[in-house]
Amino acid sequence: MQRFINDPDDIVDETVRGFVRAHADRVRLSPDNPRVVVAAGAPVQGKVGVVTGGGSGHEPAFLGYTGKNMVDAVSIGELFSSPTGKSFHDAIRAADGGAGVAVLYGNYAGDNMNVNLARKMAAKDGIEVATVIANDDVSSAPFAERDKRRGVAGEIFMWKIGGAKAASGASLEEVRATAQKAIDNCRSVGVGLSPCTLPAAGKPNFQIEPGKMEMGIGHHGEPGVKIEDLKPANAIADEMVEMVLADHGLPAGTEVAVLVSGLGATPVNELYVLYDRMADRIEAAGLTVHRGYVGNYFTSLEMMGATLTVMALDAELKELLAMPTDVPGFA
Amino acid sequence: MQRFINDPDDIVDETVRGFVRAHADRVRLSPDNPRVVVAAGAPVQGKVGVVTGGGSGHEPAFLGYTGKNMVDAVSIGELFSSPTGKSFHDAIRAADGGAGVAVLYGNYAGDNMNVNLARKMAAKDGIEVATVIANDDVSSAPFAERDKRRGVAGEIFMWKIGGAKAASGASLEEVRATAQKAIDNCRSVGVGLSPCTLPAAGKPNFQIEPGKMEMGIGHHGEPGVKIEDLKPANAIADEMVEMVLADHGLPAGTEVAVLVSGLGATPVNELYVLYDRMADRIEAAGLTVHRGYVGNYFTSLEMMGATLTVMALDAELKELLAMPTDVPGFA
Amino acid sequence: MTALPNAGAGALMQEVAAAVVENRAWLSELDGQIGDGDHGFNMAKGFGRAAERIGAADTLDSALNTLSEVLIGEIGGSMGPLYGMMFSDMADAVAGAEAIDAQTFGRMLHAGLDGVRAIGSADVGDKTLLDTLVPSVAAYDAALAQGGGFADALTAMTAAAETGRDSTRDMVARIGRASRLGDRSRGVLDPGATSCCLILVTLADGVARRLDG
Amino acid sequence: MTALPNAGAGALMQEVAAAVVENRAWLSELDGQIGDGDHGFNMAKGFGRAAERIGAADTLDSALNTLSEVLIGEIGGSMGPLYGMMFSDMADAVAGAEAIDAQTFGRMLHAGLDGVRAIGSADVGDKTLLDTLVPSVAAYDAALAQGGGFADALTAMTAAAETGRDSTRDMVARIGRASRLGDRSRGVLDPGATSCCLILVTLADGVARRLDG
Ligand SMILES: Nc1ncnc2c1ncn2[C@@H]1O[C@H](COP(=O)(O)OP(=O)(O)O)[C@@H](O)[C@H]1O
Ligand SMILES: Nc1ncnc2c1ncn2[C@@H]1O[C@H](COP(=O)(O)OP(=O)(O)O)[C@@H](O)[C@H]1O
Ligand SMILES: [Mg+2]
Ligand SMILES: [Mg+2]
Ligand SMILES: [Mg+2]
Ligand SMILES: [Mg+2]
Repeated sequence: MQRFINDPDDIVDETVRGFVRAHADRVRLSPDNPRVVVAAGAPVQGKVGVVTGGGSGHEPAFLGYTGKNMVDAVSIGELFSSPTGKSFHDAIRAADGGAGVAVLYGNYAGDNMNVNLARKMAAKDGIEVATVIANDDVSSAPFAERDKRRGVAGEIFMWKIGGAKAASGASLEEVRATAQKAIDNCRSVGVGLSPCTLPAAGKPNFQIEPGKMEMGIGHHGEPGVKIEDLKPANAIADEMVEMVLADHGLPAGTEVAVLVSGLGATPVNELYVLYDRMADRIEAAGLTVHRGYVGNYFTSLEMMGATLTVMALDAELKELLAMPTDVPGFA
Repeated sequence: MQRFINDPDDIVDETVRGFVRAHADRVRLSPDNPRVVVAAGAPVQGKVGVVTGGGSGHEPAFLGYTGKNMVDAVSIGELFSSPTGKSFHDAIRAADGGAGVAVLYGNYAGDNMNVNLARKMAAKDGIEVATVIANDDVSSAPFAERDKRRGVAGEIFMWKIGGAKAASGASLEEVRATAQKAIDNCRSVGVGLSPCTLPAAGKPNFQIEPGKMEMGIGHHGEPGVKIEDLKPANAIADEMVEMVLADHGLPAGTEVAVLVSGLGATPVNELYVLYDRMADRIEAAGLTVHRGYVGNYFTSLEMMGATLTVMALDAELKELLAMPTDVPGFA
Repeated sequence: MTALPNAGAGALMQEVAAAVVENRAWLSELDGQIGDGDHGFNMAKGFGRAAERIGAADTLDSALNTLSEVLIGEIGGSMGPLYGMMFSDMADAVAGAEAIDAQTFGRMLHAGLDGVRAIGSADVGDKTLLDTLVPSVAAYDAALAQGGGFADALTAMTAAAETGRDSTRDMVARIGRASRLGDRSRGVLDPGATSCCLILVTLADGVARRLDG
Repeated sequence: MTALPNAGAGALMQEVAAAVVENRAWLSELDGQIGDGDHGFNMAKGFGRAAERIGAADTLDSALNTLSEVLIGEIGGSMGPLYGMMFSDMADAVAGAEAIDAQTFGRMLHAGLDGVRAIGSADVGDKTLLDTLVPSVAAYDAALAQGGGFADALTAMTAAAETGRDSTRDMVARIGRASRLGDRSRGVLDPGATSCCLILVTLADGVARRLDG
């Protein structure tokens, strides 16, 4: 394993320490909890707090989206594991400016349980909490069972929109409803070209044979829904767009935001190669690309692969998308 | 090779097309040259133009630093190959707002020759050109032969400072002198943990045995100066800091900016692990870290590894560093 | 003996923790095949940390509470809340008892099961730790109801735990990370069912040894 | 024949281009060992593209100019300017000639060498293409000075090109990407010296065949 590791058990603590140190102008560590990172200016009195959290190993997600006009506090779990209920609770407390807190997170068993625990604890503090659960990954369950689908890179848009809405002075219910609209308007799909390795294991979780690819792979290397021969970039792009749009069913003329995220090890130039073709196909389907995002936004350690997220836009979402942010992970 | 590739010969054109499309709000393609990307607002009449350029495969470098308050126009080469003299010339023309153009680039044989060609062409157009040649890589030549050293991630600071100086309304000579000061104040070192693969070759350029690492590796996988056993992250961080500071020789109390860039495939959390330790050692050496930058700023396709850059600061550099930018590659 | 003194049962829980730590790689390997590969690492981190804070002389409820606090407060994941609530509710069931007899142990098992059910929402057949836990508790009950002693009930529980764990091999996951796999989740033991079996079997074995001694 | 008609020498340059394209992988492999692995790919891209634009009936100067324009205008790297200037200056040296005799060919070689020297700043012994080019030109001159004919001079040039290329194997690079390698650059042929040899040998061979024919 050719990696920068001390003791694998310490990697999350070291990451958080390095992160808070590097971005001291924008974030700080919670004084109560070394697994909670808080935006420099948070909490803002009278503003709805925005909280997220999730397992580590997806950097810049989750902690990289902490900062001005986006996430107020983030709770941090072990590699690929939900943060504790206590950490979600401490993040909620750190983000609370008296107007309630929106917890915007992804649909994973652990996160659901831990957020529920945190919610109960926050209720005792008298903090009003609303939740939005991202479920944008089309290949994780059929459309009819959308509540089983997992949250993937669409969460970036959910945080961007929810954070901007909160910054605009909206109420908790408005923030919740708008973040919910954002994620409802998102569909994502991932493709994996190589596995990833948890440092404690020292060898890949799973295998992808050279010359094959896993369509529908999860952000933790959960196996995909289909193993296929590795195809040229354009053919992969076509297949991903097809899966997303088939599920989306958007009327012609819809404006969309498109996010192509690398899974960690794929060179960034290849993400642009994918994007170029995806934008072609999306436009050929009668949609209009309002804005594109290409980069390593939500990764899976050193996995080779990429995700595509398409978010349908309306006037409100476009305006909120345009609000500037100042967070380490969002260029 | 588990990668997103169509025809390897097309990858640069596809990348540039995807890039310009995704970031149409911030950049545009030169109408004269499909290998020149220009900032949306450039040229600004009366402002010194800032140009860079280099081989592809280092994304977000070089094209990702095009935009407000940073680079006005960038010329783009094949993978790991200098752009043509014509592309440098076209970038110079696109950036020229009548106040001259500063070409801030890295010290590579090809780039030197092609910039020289471009300079001659620009002289015929009556455009005044100044150049700064980055040479921050301490392991590429001894201190006594600094003019042989190559430019690596210190170029990010050179562009940031040069771009900000130009945006502040400075003259060409002032921009040149300040960008020169920035790079003179930078020292960098890289370490490689795994090789990278040019798509046209389909197999790694060179080998790094599992369990080994190459200290002093170049951004194109040019072999390092020392092959060592792979060590824990902290020991690697210590060695890198030592190499940089030994060459730098900064007096105690100096404020510095620290940039840790991944080479492509190393997970971002591990860069923070390195950063945390590096900041410790830099502070233990009596220096003060004014600001840290951690991420994939200057990559080498899918190489595993990282670079460390330390830039000594003064009041002017601190102020220029703080100027906001709006470019795709800089969070 | 027909009952286990509550005081001193900390040592028993240290044995359970040691068993989890020992099986760390195997549990993560199972999870790697149908999940995300972290199960063994997080379990070992939680149980290992708890073991350092549990004294051998601790009461069972105190040891269970320590374990629960570490899991809920420091480990997270799915196991933090699931096992955390299980052990916390188990602790409540034995708190204050001088000694733990067959009936008290049974009440403790039920409390643990209820704790898991309250926080998760899986059922038998979903390929989760409930496929171990539910039949184990039922077998324990049945052995007592049929007139068996504490030791007999523990033996029955052990056998049921192993059968329950093995039953997950041929199941298709309907909940959690593995559920999207559909048929591809077949053929691998469920990691949670496996760790749950390990916990119950080690517990039963430790109690039985102490009853003998 | 003692001279090559200028018109129709496009075919000759197509042969040179084909030789470069054929050796694409080898040239990149050499560059991978002591450089960045792109030499063969960029050379093949440039020469391949130029070959498509060169007509078999073109004059030598027109073919050389086409090649130079592609290298300088579309390929870049180190080879764009170095070979670009070399071919452009070579074209100037033969432009307007009806036929290219031994003297004209010699002037062309010198012009090419001067073109490379003007843009780079390497010397013999630095482990670059000059280690092929300089002795080749010298051997060509010497053969003519000793009273040899065009064909003899070409044979001498070929031998010197191969010796020059091989001489780089034991050199330590003092310029370019390989220079930081120090002693580790020893043992591998210089990619530029190798491609330069390929160009000169193919050119000499093509001219000689045409003189024979
Ligand atoms: N709702 C639930 N009820 C009971 N057990 C569950 C539930 N959801 C998941 N599990 C168990 O969790 C195990 C996976 O645990 P672990 O790998 O530690 O967490 P995660 O899935 O969050 O990575 C599964 O094997 C399954 O037995
Ligand atoms: N100044 C120079 N003069 C002559 N040849 C040079 C000079 N610099 C580099 N070279 C040649 O360039 C070759 C490498 O070319 P190439 O790999 O295409 O470019 P790059 O080094 O930019 O990747 C070297 O093998 C060497 O022969
Ligand atoms: Mg997990
Ligand atoms: Mg090169
Ligand atoms: Mg798991
Ligand atoms: Mg090269």
